[in-house]
Order: sequence, then C-alpha cells, then structure tokens
Amino acid sequence: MEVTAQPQMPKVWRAETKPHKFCPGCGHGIVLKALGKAIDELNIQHNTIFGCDIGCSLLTWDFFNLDTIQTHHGRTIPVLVGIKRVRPELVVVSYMGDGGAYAIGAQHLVSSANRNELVTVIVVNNTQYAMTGGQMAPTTLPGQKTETSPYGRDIKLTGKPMLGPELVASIAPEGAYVARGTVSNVMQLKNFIKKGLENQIKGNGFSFIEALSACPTNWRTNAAETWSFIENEMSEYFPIGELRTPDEKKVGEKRKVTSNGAKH
Amino acid sequence: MEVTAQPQMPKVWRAETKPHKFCPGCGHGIVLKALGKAIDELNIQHNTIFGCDIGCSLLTWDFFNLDTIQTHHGRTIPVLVGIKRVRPELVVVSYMGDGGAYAIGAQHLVSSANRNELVTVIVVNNTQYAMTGGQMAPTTLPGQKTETSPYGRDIKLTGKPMLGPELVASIAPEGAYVARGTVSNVMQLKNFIKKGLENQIKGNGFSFIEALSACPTNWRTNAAETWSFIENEMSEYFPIGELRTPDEKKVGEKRKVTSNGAKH
Amino acid sequence: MDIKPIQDEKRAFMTGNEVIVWGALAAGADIMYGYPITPQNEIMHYWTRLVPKYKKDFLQTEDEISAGFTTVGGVLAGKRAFTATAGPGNVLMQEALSMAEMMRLPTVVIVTQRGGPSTGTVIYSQQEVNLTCFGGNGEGLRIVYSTSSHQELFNYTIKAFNTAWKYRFPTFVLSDGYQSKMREPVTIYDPEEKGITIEPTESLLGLPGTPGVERDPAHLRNTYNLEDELYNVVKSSVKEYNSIISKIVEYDTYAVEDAKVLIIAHGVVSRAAKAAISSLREKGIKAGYFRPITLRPFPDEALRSLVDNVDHIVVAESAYGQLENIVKNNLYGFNIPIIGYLRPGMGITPEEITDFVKAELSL
Amino acid sequence: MDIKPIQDEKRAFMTGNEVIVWGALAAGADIMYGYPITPQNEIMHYWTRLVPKYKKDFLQTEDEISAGFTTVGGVLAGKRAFTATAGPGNVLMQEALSMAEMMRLPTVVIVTQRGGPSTGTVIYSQQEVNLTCFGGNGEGLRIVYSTSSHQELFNYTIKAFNTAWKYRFPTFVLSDGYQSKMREPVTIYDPEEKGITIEPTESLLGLPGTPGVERDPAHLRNTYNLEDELYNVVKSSVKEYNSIISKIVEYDTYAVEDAKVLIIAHGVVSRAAKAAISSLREKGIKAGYFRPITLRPFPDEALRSLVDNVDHIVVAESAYGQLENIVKNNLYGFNIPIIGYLRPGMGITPEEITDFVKAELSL
Amino acid sequence: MATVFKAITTEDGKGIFHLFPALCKGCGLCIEKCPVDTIGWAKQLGVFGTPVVESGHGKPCIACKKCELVCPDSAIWIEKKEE
Amino acid sequence: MATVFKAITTEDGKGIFHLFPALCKGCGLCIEKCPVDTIGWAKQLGVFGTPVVESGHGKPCIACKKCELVCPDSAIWIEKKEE
Amino acid sequence: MGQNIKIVLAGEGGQGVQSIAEIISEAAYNSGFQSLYIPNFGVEQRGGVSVAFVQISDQSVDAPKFIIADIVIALSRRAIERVKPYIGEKTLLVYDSSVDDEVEKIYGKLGENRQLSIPALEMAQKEVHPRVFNIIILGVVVGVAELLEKKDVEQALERRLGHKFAQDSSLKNLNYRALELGYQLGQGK
Amino acid sequence: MGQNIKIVLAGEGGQGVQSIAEIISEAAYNSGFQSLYIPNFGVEQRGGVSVAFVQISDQSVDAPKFIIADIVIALSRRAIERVKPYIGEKTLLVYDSSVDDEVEKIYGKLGENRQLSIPALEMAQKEVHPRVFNIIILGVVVGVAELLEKKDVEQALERRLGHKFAQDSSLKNLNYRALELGYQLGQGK
Ligand SMILES: Cc1ncc(C[n+]2csc(CCOP(=O)(O)OP(=O)(O)O)c2C)c(N)n1
Ligand SMILES: Cc1ncc(C[n+]2csc(CCOP(=O)(O)OP(=O)(O)O)c2C)c(N)n1
Ligand code: SF4
Ligand code: SF4
Ligand code: SF4
Ligand code: SF4
Ligand code: SF4
Ligand code: SF4
Ligand SMILES: [Mg+2]
Ligand SMILES: [Mg+2]
Repeated sequence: MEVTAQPQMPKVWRAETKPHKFCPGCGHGIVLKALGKAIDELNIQHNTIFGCDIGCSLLTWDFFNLDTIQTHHGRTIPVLVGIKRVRPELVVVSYMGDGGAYAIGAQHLVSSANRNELVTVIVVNNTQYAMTGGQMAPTTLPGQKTETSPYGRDIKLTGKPMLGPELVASIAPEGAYVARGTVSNVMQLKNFIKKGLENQIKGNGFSFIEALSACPTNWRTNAAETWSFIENEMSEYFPIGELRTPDEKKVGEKRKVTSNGAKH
Repeated sequence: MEVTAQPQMPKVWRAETKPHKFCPGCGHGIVLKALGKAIDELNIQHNTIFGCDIGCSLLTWDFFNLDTIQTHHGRTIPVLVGIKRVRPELVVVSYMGDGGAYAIGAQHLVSSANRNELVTVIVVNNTQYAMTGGQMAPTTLPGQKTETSPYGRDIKLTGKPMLGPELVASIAPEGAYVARGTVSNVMQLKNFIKKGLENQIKGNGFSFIEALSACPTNWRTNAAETWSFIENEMSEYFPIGELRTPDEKKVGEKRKVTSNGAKH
Repeated sequence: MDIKPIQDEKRAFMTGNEVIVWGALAAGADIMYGYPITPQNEIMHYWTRLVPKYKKDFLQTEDEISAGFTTVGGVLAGKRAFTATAGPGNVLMQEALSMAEMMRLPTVVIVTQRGGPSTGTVIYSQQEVNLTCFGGNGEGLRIVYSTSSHQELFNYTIKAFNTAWKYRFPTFVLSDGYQSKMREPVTIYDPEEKGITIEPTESLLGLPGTPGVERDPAHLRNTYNLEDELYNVVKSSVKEYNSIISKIVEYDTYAVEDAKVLIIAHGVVSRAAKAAISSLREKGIKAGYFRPITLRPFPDEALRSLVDNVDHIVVAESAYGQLENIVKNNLYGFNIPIIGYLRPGMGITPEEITDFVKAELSL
Repeated sequence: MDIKPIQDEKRAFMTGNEVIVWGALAAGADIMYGYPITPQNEIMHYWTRLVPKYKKDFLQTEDEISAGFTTVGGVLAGKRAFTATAGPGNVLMQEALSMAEMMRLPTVVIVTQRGGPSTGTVIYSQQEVNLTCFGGNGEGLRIVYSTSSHQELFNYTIKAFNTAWKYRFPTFVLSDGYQSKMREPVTIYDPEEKGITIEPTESLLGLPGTPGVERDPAHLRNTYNLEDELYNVVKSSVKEYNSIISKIVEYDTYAVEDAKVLIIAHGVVSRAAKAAISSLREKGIKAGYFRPITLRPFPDEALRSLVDNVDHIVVAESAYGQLENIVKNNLYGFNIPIIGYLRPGMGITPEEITDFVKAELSL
Repeated sequence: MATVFKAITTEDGKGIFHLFPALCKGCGLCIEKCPVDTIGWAKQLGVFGTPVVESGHGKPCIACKKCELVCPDSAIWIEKKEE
Repeated sequence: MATVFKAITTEDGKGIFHLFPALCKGCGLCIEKCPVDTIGWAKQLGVFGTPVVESGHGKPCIACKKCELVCPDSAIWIEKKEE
Repeated sequence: MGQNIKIVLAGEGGQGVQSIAEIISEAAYNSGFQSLYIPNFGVEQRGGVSVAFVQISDQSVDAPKFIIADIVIALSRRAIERVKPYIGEKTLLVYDSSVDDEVEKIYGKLGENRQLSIPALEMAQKEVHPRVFNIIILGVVVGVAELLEKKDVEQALERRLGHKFAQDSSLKNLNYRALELGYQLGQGK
Repeated sequence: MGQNIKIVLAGEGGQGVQSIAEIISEAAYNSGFQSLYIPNFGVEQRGGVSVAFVQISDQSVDAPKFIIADIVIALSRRAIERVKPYIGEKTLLVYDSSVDDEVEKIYGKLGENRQLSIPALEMAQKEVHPRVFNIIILGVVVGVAELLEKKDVEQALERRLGHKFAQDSSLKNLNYRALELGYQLGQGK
C-alpha cells in the first residue's frame, strides 16, 4: 500500500482508538497531545505507566500505546504511588480532573506532595465536574454558572477557586516541580510536562502540572467563546508559569533532628 | 459547706469529669486550658459546639460543659460544617490531632479552608499518632523514631514534616485566620485561639490554629525532655506565630467574573 | 417552611430525580448536602434551582465522606437534612452512616443504584442492596425502602423523613438509575392535606440554655472503652429495632391467593414481575407476585404466611442474588425450591421473566 | 527473597500480630501498605522493624483509602503486596476492594475485627463478617478465611497469598482484636519445606516490550459504557468464582457423627464452641460442632451433609446474627430450629455457650 | 501501520493542508487560532456528521502550524511547501 | 458546686501553693517551668498513685503562676499573698 | 397498531433525538396515556449514538427499557447499526433516505411493512430549514404510530418551544410546517 | 490447684502488671504448658486500670478471655473494684496489704481460703527496692499457682531482663531476691 499523508499524532498515541472519545473541541485532546509529545521526546514509551482517573479523563483508558490503569475517582495518585514504590524503574503519570485532584482526592494530592512521591501528576482544570454533566468544582470561577451553582458561583457561600499548584508548592519539599500551563500554549504546556517527567526520572521529587483546559460541552461555548474563556477569564485567575523547580530552596527546610529527645 | 480553695479550671471545664483522661503531662490538657480560657473570655459557653476527633482528642468527649460531638477519625470538620451551615448562630470548634487533620482528613481541611467555612479548627500537633500507640504522622520530625519509623523518619522515603498552617494559609481566602502556637506559651496560644473564635463569630472566614503539643507517653520523655523537645526540636521546625489575619489581602484574589463566556 | 412548595395535588410528567426533589420539599427538608455522581446528579441540579425560592440550603461537599458527615451534622443540629448518592459514593458514605447507625441519627439518604462493583456503569442496577441494608461495620440497623415508580419515589421520600425522625435509624430510599432518569406520570401533593403528619425534628446539640449551668451538656459519642459498654448500646438498639419492625415493614402482593409460582422482586424490577404474572396466567401458570417494599426490615411474616401452597419461588433481580439471599434467609424452614433470575446491572422485562419461568419450570 | 526469613521450623510464643508478620514473610510478601488502626497496629510495627533485614518495603499512607489503592498498585505491578485494617478502616477500604473485585486483583487484606458499628471499641468483635464478605457495591466475589488460633493465623496468612494469586479474587484473613493481642504458642516454618509451593506473582502493568510496538498495551479498566459490557464481565467472574468454590472451601468439625445439637461458630469463638462440646456431652447432650473456615465461599455442602439428624442448631458469634444469616442462607430447605447466641463485640466463653444451650433447649 | 486515515489535501500559501475527516469533529478551534483566517468550514462531513474544515478562506497560509497544534483530534497536518 | 477538690496548701515566698492531689498526675511539667525551682516532689501520692508536687524546694516562690498555667490538669492554684 | 407502543429513537448527539422523545412522551401523557421515556446514558456518551426509549400505553408501563420495539427510528449511519438489538420480527425501521445503503448493508431487505425510508434530511434542507430536521422526524413518528392526535403533539411542542415562538413567530411557522411534513410522510405507514 | 488455671492481674499503669503476666505465661509455655496471655486494651487506657488475663493449662486454651478466675491479683485501690466481675465462688483474691480497707469495703470478708493480703509494697520498699515490686508479685503468683517450677520462671525472667542483668549484676540479685520473697509469701496459700 502506498504511504499517504497521515495524521501527525504523537507516536505514543494509539491510532487504532482514534478518533478518541472526547467531545468536539475538548481540551483533554490538546493536553494529551502535549503529554504525547513529551513522552515521544523523552523516549519513555517502553517504561511509562499511564493512570487515569474517573471524570472525562477515564476516556483515555485505551488512548495510548502505554500500559494503562483506569482507577477510581480521585484515586489515581495512590494507585500509581503503589506501583512506583515497588517498580522505581517505571515512569508513572497520573492524569486527572480538577474535581478528582482538588476535591475527593485532595488528601492524596497533599500527602503525596508532602512525601515527595516520585510521580508526575497532570491535572486538567476545566472549572467543572465535566463527566457528570457540569457541576461546580473547586475551580469554578466566581459568578460562573454550573448545574449546582445555577445562579453563578457565590464565593461568599462556596469560596473562591482553588489554586492547586499554589497549594502543592506550599508544601512540596525540595526537588518538587510545580507548574501551570494552558491548552492555549501547547508547546509551553508540553515543556512543563516534559520537565515534570524528567523530574521524576531523575528522582528529584513530586512533579505537578495543572493544565487550563476547555469543556465546550458543559460551558456551552462555541470555538471563539471557548478560547476567550480560557485566555481571558481563566488565565487571569489562574496564573500561568512555573511555581517550583527542583533547584530552588524552600523555607521551612530545617536541619535533621539528630536527637529527638525521645525514645532510647 | 465551707468554700475551700478550688482548682482554677476554666469555667467551661466540666469539673465532674476531672481528672481528665489524658496521660500525665499530656499537652492536650494545656491546649484545652487555653481553649477553655478563650471561651470563658468570649462568654460563648451557651452557644459553642465542641467537636472532637478520633485520636487522643476523643478523650474530650465529656471534657467541657459544652454540647459535644465526638466524631470519626478525620471527620470533625465536615460534621461541624454541617452544623454551622444550618445553625449559623452557633460557634463551632473542631478539635483534632495532626493525623486526623493532615492525613486522613486532609481533603476536608483543604476544602473547608478553600470554601472559607465558618469553623474554628484547632490541631494538636504531637508529631505522632498518639492514640494508636505512637506511629509516624505527617508531622514527625526528620530522624524521629516512632513505631512505624523505628530507625528514625527517613525523609528521602517519607518526606518532611507537614506544615499545616502554611498549607492552609496558601489557599484560605481573605478573612481567614491562621496561626501556630505552642503549649510552651499558654497565653499566646489562648490569644491565637481567641482570635480564631472571634474570627468565626464575626463571620470573617475559616480559622485555623495549630498547637505544638506534648505526648510524653509515646515520646517516652520525662518532663525536662518533653519541654526540650517542644521548645528546641519542634519549634525550630514549626515556626510559631500568626500566618494570616483577616485584614490582609491575598494574592490570587481576582475580580469576579461577570461574563463567563458560558451558559446563556 | 415559608412558602409551601406544593399547594394542591398536581399531576406531572417528570424524571425520578425531579420527583425526589419534590418529595423532599414536601417533607419539609431543610438542606441537601451532596457530591456529584451519576445517576443522582439531577437531584442536586433541581434542588439548587429551587433553593432560593423555598429558602432552602445546599452544600456541595468535597466527597461523599464529607456529604455523609455534613448530613450527620445537619441532623445533629436538628434539621431535616439529606443526601443522595450511588455506587462508589454509596460505598464511601458507609463510614458516616455507621456513625449514624451507632448514634441513632435520623439521616435520610437517597440511593440511585448503578452498575457495580467498582465504578462499573453509571446506568442502573440493584447491586446496592447488601451495601445499603448492611453496609459498614455494624449490624445493619437501618430502614430501607425500595421504590418501583415515580409515585412511590414521591411517597417514600416523604415517608423516609418521617420514619427517620420517628424511629431514629438511618433511613434510605433505594432507587436506581432507571427511576432517576426516566419520565413518567406522578401526582405530587402536600402531605398534610393527605393527613400525613410531618414528624418534628429535634436538636441533639445546640439546645437552649447554658450547658452545665442551666442544663446538662449533650455529650455524644460513638466510641466506647469497654466491651460491655458497647454491647449494651448495640443490644438496646437491636431491641428497639426489633420492636418497631412490625410498624415499619411494607410489601405488595398480586394474585397470590392461589399462586403455585411466586415471583419475588423489588424496586423497578417488580413492575416487570407483576406484568409477567398476567402473561403466565394466560398460559395457565398460576403465578403470583410478592414485593418487599422495605428490604430492611424485611416483611418476613407476610412472605412466610403466603408461601404455604407455593411450589416454586422465582427471585428476579438486577444483581447476583442479593435479594435471593435475603429471601432464603427469611424463608428458612421452608423448602420450596428457589430459583434466581439474576441479571447484575441489566434491566429486566416482563417477557424475560415469563420466558425464564417457563423454561426453568419446564412448563 | 534474598534471605529466607524462616529457615527451620520454630516454636514460639508471640502475639497474633507478630504471627501475621511472620506468615507474610514466609509467603514472600514484598510490601505492606498501611494506615494505623487498633488492633492491627503491631503488624505494621513488627513489619517495619524487619523491613531492612529482609529487604522488604513499607509505606504508611494517608488513610485506608490510600492503603487500599496503593496495595492495588503494588499488585498491578506484580508484587506480593498486602495491607491490614479493622473497623472503620475496613469500611473505607471497601472502595479499593470493590475495584480489586471488579478487576480480579489478588489483593491480600488482614482484618483484625474490632467493636462496631462506627468507631465502636478498639477491642474485639466478629462484626465485620458482612463487610468483609460482601462489602462494596458488588456481589462479594471474595475469599475470606476466618482463623481461630495463632497457628491458623500463620497458615492462612501464607495461604491467602497463594489463593489470591492463583484465583485472582480479593482474599482476606479475618481475625480479631483478641487474636491480634494475645500471646500463645505457634510453630512457624518455611512453607516450601512443608511442600507448600508459593504461587508466582505476575505483572499486569509494566510488562517487558514497548506497548503498541512489540506487544499490545495493557489497557485495564473498571468502568463500562453499556450495561451488557458490565454484565458480561460480572457474569464471567461469577462463573469462575462458582467453579472454584469446591477447591477453596474449608471447614472443621468435631463430634458431629451422632450430634443432635450442632453448634456453629467461626474464628476465635469456635474455640469456646468446641470446648463446650465436651461439657455438654458430659451432661448427656449429644453436641457437635461445625466451623466454617472459609466464610466466603461458605462450605455449604459440608454443612448440609451433616445436619440430617440434627435437632437443634446453635450459632454462637460476637455479632448480631451475621454468621447466623449466612448459615440460614446456606441451610435453606432444612427446618431445624436455629438459635443464635449473639453477643456483638463481646468475647464468648465455653461456659456461656454451655449454659446457653442448656437453658435454650431446656435440657 | 494498522490504522490508516484518508486525507483531504488542499494547498494554500506556504502550506499543504491535510485534513482527516475521520478525525475531525468540527469543533472549530483551529479556525479561531489561524493568524491569517484561512481556515473555514468545508462541505464534507466529519466523523460526527458535522462539517470539517479546509484552508483557502482567508489570506494565504503561512504554515505556522498553529491549527495543527491546537487540534484536539490531530485531524490536521500542515506540510510545508518545498520552496 | 457539685465537684469539690481538696487542696494541700503550702506557703512559700509570695505564693500560696494549692495542690489538688485528686488532680495531680505527677507529670513534673510544673517543676521544670518554675523559674525559681521551688517546686519539688512531695510524699503524698496523687490520683495515679505517683507523688504529687509541693513548693518550698528552691528559692522562694515569686507567684509568677507559670506552674499553674502549664499544669495540664489544673492541679495547682497559686494564690498571691496579700502584701 | 394497538394502544401499546414501544419506540426506539437513535441518532447523533446533535440530531435532537432526546427532544423528540420527550415531546412525544409528554404529548402522550397529556392525552391521557400512560407513558414512559428514558434516554440511554453512559460514560462514553459524547461520541456515542444517542438512544431514546419511549413507551405509550393505555395501561401502566411495566419496565423502563425493553428489547423489541414496535418502531425504531434511526437517523444516522452509526445509528443504523446501533439499533440492531431492538429490531424484532415485526418491528418497523424508519430511517433517513441518506442512509439507505447502510440499511441495505446491515439488514438487506426487511420487507415493505418493515422499513420506511424518508427523505427528511433533504426535505429539511430544501423545504423548511435544517434546524427543524428533528421536528420532521417527530411528525413522522406521530404519523406512523397513529396513537396521538396531532393537536396533543402541537400542545407539547408549544410547551417546550413556546417561549421561543413568542420571540420569533416565523419559528412557530417553521416548526408547524415541519411537523406537518413529517406527519404526511409517516401517516399510514 | 489442678493443671488448668486462670489468672487475672490488675493494677495501675506503672505497676508492671502486663510484664508479670507476660513472664508467667512465657514461663508456662517454656515448661511445656499451653498458655495464653492477653491484656485488656481500650481507648481510655492511659488513666484506666491495667488488666492482664493469663491461662495456663495442660490442654489447649479455649477462649482468650474468661469471666471467673481462679486467682485474681489486684495491686491498687482502683484495681480492687475493677476485678469484681472475675471473682467467683472459689476465686482467690490476692492484694497488697496497703488496700486491706478497700477489700473490706467492697467484698467484706471473703473467707480465709479466698483472700490473701500480702505486704508486697512495704516489703519492696523495706527489704529490696520499690523497682522490683512487680517481681515480688510475680513470685507470689508462682507460689500461689503451684504450677510452675521456679527455675522456669527464672529462665523467663532471664530472657526478658538478661540484658539488663548483664549490665548491672546487682540488679540480678535484686530480682532474684524479690522473686524468692514473693514465692515464700505465696506458696501454700
Ligand atoms: C466515589 C465517586 N464519587 C463520585 C463519582 C462520580 N464522578 C464521576 S466523574 C466525576 C467528576 C469528575 O470531574 P473532574 O475530576 O473535574 O474531571 P472532568 O470530568 O472535569 O475531566 C464525578 C464526581 C465517582 N465516580 N466516584
Ligand atoms: C478510619 C479510621 N482509621 C484509623 C483509625 C485509628 N486511629 C484512631 S486514633 C488515630 C491516630 C490519631 O492521631 P492524631 O490525629 O495525631 O491524634 P493524637 O492521638 O495524636 O492526639 C488513628 C489512626 C480510626 N479510628 N478510624
Ligand atoms: S464533557 Fe467537557 S471535558 Fe468531557 S469530553 Fe466533553 S468537552 Fe471534554
Ligand atoms: S498518648 Fe500522648 S497524646 Fe495521648 S493522652 Fe497520652 S500523652 Fe496525651
Ligand atoms: S480543530 Fe481539529 S477537530 Fe476541530 S474543527 Fe479543526 S480540524 Fe476539526
Ligand atoms: S498553518 Fe497557520 S496559517 Fe496555515 S492554516 Fe494553520 S494556522 Fe492558518
Ligand atoms: S508561681 Fe512561679 S515561682 Fe511560684 S511555684 Fe509557680 S512557677 Fe514557681
Ligand atoms: S504539672 Fe500538674 S499534674 Fe503535673 S506534676 Fe505539676 S501539678 Fe502535678
Ligand atoms: Mg473537571
Ligand atoms: Mg497526633
């Protein structure tokens, strides 16, 4: 057969399962492209384990040519921590939504960051619980209408949008990598993810990347509105950039306690 | 009967259940004294609800002349949030251990802080799971020996001690109050707790006080060693002071999104 | 209640999730605490839309653990609080519900069953019977109503609040994804107009008067130091539970008088079972039908009293034997053959039951 | 395994929690994931002390949810991973175990039952039978060994790993606080010297070869889109489960040949039950004893085959009828009166059983 | 290669615009991102029965590949014309 | 007042040292905190059968109330002597 | 057909299948029938075929879903395959003429009483407006099912779209024409 | 007493009740008996009375806990009350003479074979050292129970404390003396 023009999917994408299961214009596809490119560039297809959460991320269960485990809602981090602890030669990627990471799975996020677990966590922030039909998430913007904030998110009653990377940066120890990218800047996002993977491979520490993403279905936006919401509304609230790189020192790092005045 | 010299317990302490159930020299007693004094000074015995966690804090279930609910391990915050949401006239105090707050209940801590719930959370940091016999907690110091870190906490494998107030401060919105006190400075601790209660009463926002405490039983320390561990080892790692007061502004506070480019 | 949500009797065509919301409003519910999960989501959606109008409250929590424990908080504070969940959310909620069971808190939980185990499907099943009736580390001192139609969803949502506050056991409306998502006719009404008294709530905390001064403080706990302390608490709950069974059990029967084949089903499957009776009878098979409405406590006496002349029992359920085991348990002592038409996570039609019965009984 | 933890047969006097650790070491366990809870704590304490010596791993997680899911991770990665929990921790762990049940992951969990419901007591009970056998939103496709002595704790901890990896259902050793905390003699040994082959583990993820290039990727999921997809998965698991029951069930009997009164008990209570037999026989009561060692699957055939001449069945348990219900279920069709000596959260002595039997049967 | 996609290829400016209808879901994200507005709706329907896109609707393509990059479905390949 | 505790009262320096044996668990925290080291172990046993404390072992009490403040069991009351 | 009818509608996400089902079932309810409507739903819904189940009866409706339908309406290429399980010996398959070839491929010839190809897409584009494609289909179903009075359907339509009609009266016209066109196509088949 | 004995030991946290129980049960195990030891435990342990249950038998031990004990040793005032449930018709209650009045108050006179007041606390203070109070009690139990050979107990003592004896040989002496003193007190009672 003559080789004709073919889509330039990242090599690690599994062509057999494309078109993927996401809605038209879904940001997940763009984040997964950035992740795919990063994996291609690092040449780690043979030893990467991909874990996806419940949420629209579950639709990636057969997305990659990677050994993949689709876990429970909010539980992708512990599953991958469990794997990494016994198979340190593997590169583990936890791919989750903002609801999974910042609400139901927040204890795992906080604890794995604090323990500096060698996992790379990618959180797709679409300001909603998308899979379940668009409820308010910790990341929903002030005033934003969702199915459970039908009159707009009232920050007096429900608080302000959760700043995930800022939270992680506040506790992650030396060696951690923390960044926030956006589907509006795919190459930058890819670079953040790549650094987050390298950070794990080098054994430095916890790696965390939030990606501002799009959910046109639940936002009920057309393409122009979608881009505008991400680039104007979201990016203003959620600042883009690197929050922690492994070379920085961190406050609160104190000397090792040699005598703990306890035990004998 | 002639009125003889009587112990100067805070008025809100319930004398009938004293001596309390804590070990000799337990820091809980000191924190509860600070809390008791703060309640006395604010004159809120009639409308304060006290919630205690599982952990040695459960031993307070009949400690105060306050309506008290002893909850599950890590779940005191949601129970009190549930109460406060429907009875805003009550002052609710969530009294928990470091394990309950920073490990099993971390999602509740993070989420209630983020939602700026009107609760006052007091976390007794004794660097251990005390009730269960002295296992490693998120707060255990580097090198410290516990029942599950018998050769000393290895920070390479288990991370560094969790900085709870710093975590809360990183996400709590405007109006929050965050401080760390110590049983070594009872009056300061009382003041922090009092401010945390006032902050709730004023309706400003989430209030969080960590108290560095003592667990001589599991530390296996005598009185001198106990004080030394708190004042030298712990205080060095966990800085004492106020981290957030309600008047400060906070980064990341952005304008309300008026048009979300979404819904109609 | 400032404004009565339902003034007159009203016929409507709506989804089950919407019906549940109207039921909760009719029962005077004050607040819903919840976490999104299919197929219960629209309960939250409808509820949040009506919250300002009827001066109700809503809190979206960080997970089902929190939804369970905030509900406990609302109940402790004396409010008619409820939550709704399904599948893995129901699994997580058992922690709070075991506390409610121990402390006799009148929690109301709507369960819209979905496929299991694990995340399973978001669609439908009857696989949460064990979990809802006996979940947690306890003895299952709970009250579970299994509904089969929108009318029942409405009626039993109201009843659940009343039962909970009257008897102080965790109370559940066990529904499923089909009932949640389908539309069918229903008549909603103001219960008081139908002579249904709404049980008053009661604060367990935050009572009037300064504790220790004007009254004793409420010191509520679920942890005991000695085996005997716990034993006495559990024993007295068991005793009370057993004493109210006869007041609580409900069931439905059809064509049982002369039945030789008894089909037992609960929830939405019972509709198919009931429908199968006619076609079986048309074919000369004397079939009858029994449906437990309360799965816990189970209407054992009612069932036992009508099987004497039955030759065959067929249990049909969208689960692998969860109802069948309960039936066996409650029919211990009989030896009528019981066969199960067990379809975990699958809907069941009248035709399937009819065919199954004919094939199995070689009739 | 670099160093064999147990070289020769060794008699020892130790606590049950210590025995469990030696059992896990003997079975070649690689890693324990766990969260503190009484009465399982010392399993972690002993394990962490031995970790460096035997080149094992340990991770203390942030809660039991995480302990369950990290264990799942370890198993997926092909390691002999295990965890231990109790009471409310067991409740929380059901979420991960429902995933293990769906995905057929050979997880091993040690349950040291404590008083329930809720936080209850930290001491002892047999109230986690329902939870362990049927917990989660599924059908309870699990294997549960209930032990009664330190020797069994050792033997069945080893067996649990083998059963799990051979049949790929979540496998539990159901113990209790008494067994955890008491000291009694035990003989520990290297299973291979006793001719017990240790089942090999297998990686489900992270296999050799580049996925999609040299081999198909492993795409593991627990969520299905259509009812039929799920139904087929559950059906095939059920089928496989049913087909291995006869290979798995275990039980113990004593003096059953001519027994008129059959005492059924499991776990540590069965010791008291067995002891009661002699004193009942001394008093002329022909008592016998049956003990299911596997509570799930239940040795129903064994039990059914020996009750034909029995006049009375007594179920003794430190719970309110959890075993009794299982027994009734499995004896459906018989009509021998069953009476329960039900003591939730309380220890049971031989004397109590003897007295109860005498009183109940007016003998 | 097991899976093969058919392209609709149009040339415009500096770029050869390959569009794979079996992948294009017609979301329009690419249209908005094209700096020269050359992308527009085509007659052909894509995988979801909605119109796919094509180049040639605005100024000539400058082969910046922005469209290719943002397409969530990898439905576009921009081949630079040999110069 | 329903609950009444008996005190052992000793005078020392500026303070009257009331010690409630039914509350004192003998932890020694007060001893370490006394700036004048006047607190020491007494013969009397407390609630757990361990020795309670008393003043008069060091320099005179300055009535700073530190001991009272840190006692986790509120077993000490320092009454300032009228001057 | 009798007073008891089971309908399956299937199509792509944008084709408005669920709205049609809702309107029909509500119309039936308004005219005094027992009626039950349930959509399919699952996690992979976005990309999947949308399916609606409607039952109308003069007696109570037994089970929310059913297997063999009386009428199956399949509106897209993928829907043709997807509805296979619901087609029994006597089922009438209604489909848009644009997918005649797909029907042929999958089912061969079903026989005259069992299949009905309608040029709804073309008609919508040419005679009314692509937007009201689903209303044509609605009309077809009403025509085929012969159970509901057109006026009841119109009433249900008003209830759902009335607020839009109020804003733009031409819309009302468009919808009513589409309904009528569909009705003509379906009636007597 | 026979070859089957049930012992309850109760005292304050610091009195070493659990250590005595451990040593006795291990000694019994070493001498070829079946033996079982279990402590009580609960959430309010710190301030509560510490209770140990020991069973020694030449047959297998049936249940970890029991109700009626053969011998109850109560070492503190609060322990006297706490052990009430374990005292049956034939139980021997052993207690320190310092709490004679408490025993009198709660149990009145139990009868000569049923109570044994021992001046262990005083003896420890005067004749050996307060630290070895529990070893005196250990001796008493061994003497009373008449089941174990002293040498087996000494062996168990060595296993537990041998490393301390090695550091300070006077300690060994002290312990052995305490054991002997207790044994004398208990023997034949
Ligand atoms: C324990 C549990 N609770 C709730 C759910 C239901 N659920 C499935 S997906 C989801 C929302 C996911 O939102 P997010 O993590 O933000 O991912 P998104 O869909 O937005 O990509 C929820 C709540 C579940 N599957 N399990
Ligand atoms: C779900 C659950 N998991 C575990 C436990 C066991 N548990 C009881 S207390 C406790 C430790 C408490 O430690 P911390 O919160 O630091 O309080 P402390 O005892 O140190 O004051 C644990 C793990 C429990 N009761 N429930
Ligand atoms: S619902 Fe939103 S997040 Fe989910 S696939 Fe569709 S567009 Fe993407
Ligand atoms: S164990 Fe520690 S924290 Fe608990 S009561 Fe004793 S000293 Fe206090
Ligand atoms: S971005 Fe991709 S899927 Fe979307 S319209 Fe353009 S080519 Fe099609
Ligand atoms: S390559 Fe650049 S200029 Fe060309 S079509 Fe794409 S976005 Fe437009
Ligand atoms: S009041 Fe001050 S000086 Fe006096 S005893 Fe107390 S601590 Fe010492
Ligand atoms: S601090 Fe209190 S309890 Fe401790 S020794 Fe001093 S007086 Fe006694
Ligand atoms: Mg999201
Ligand atoms: Mg602690």
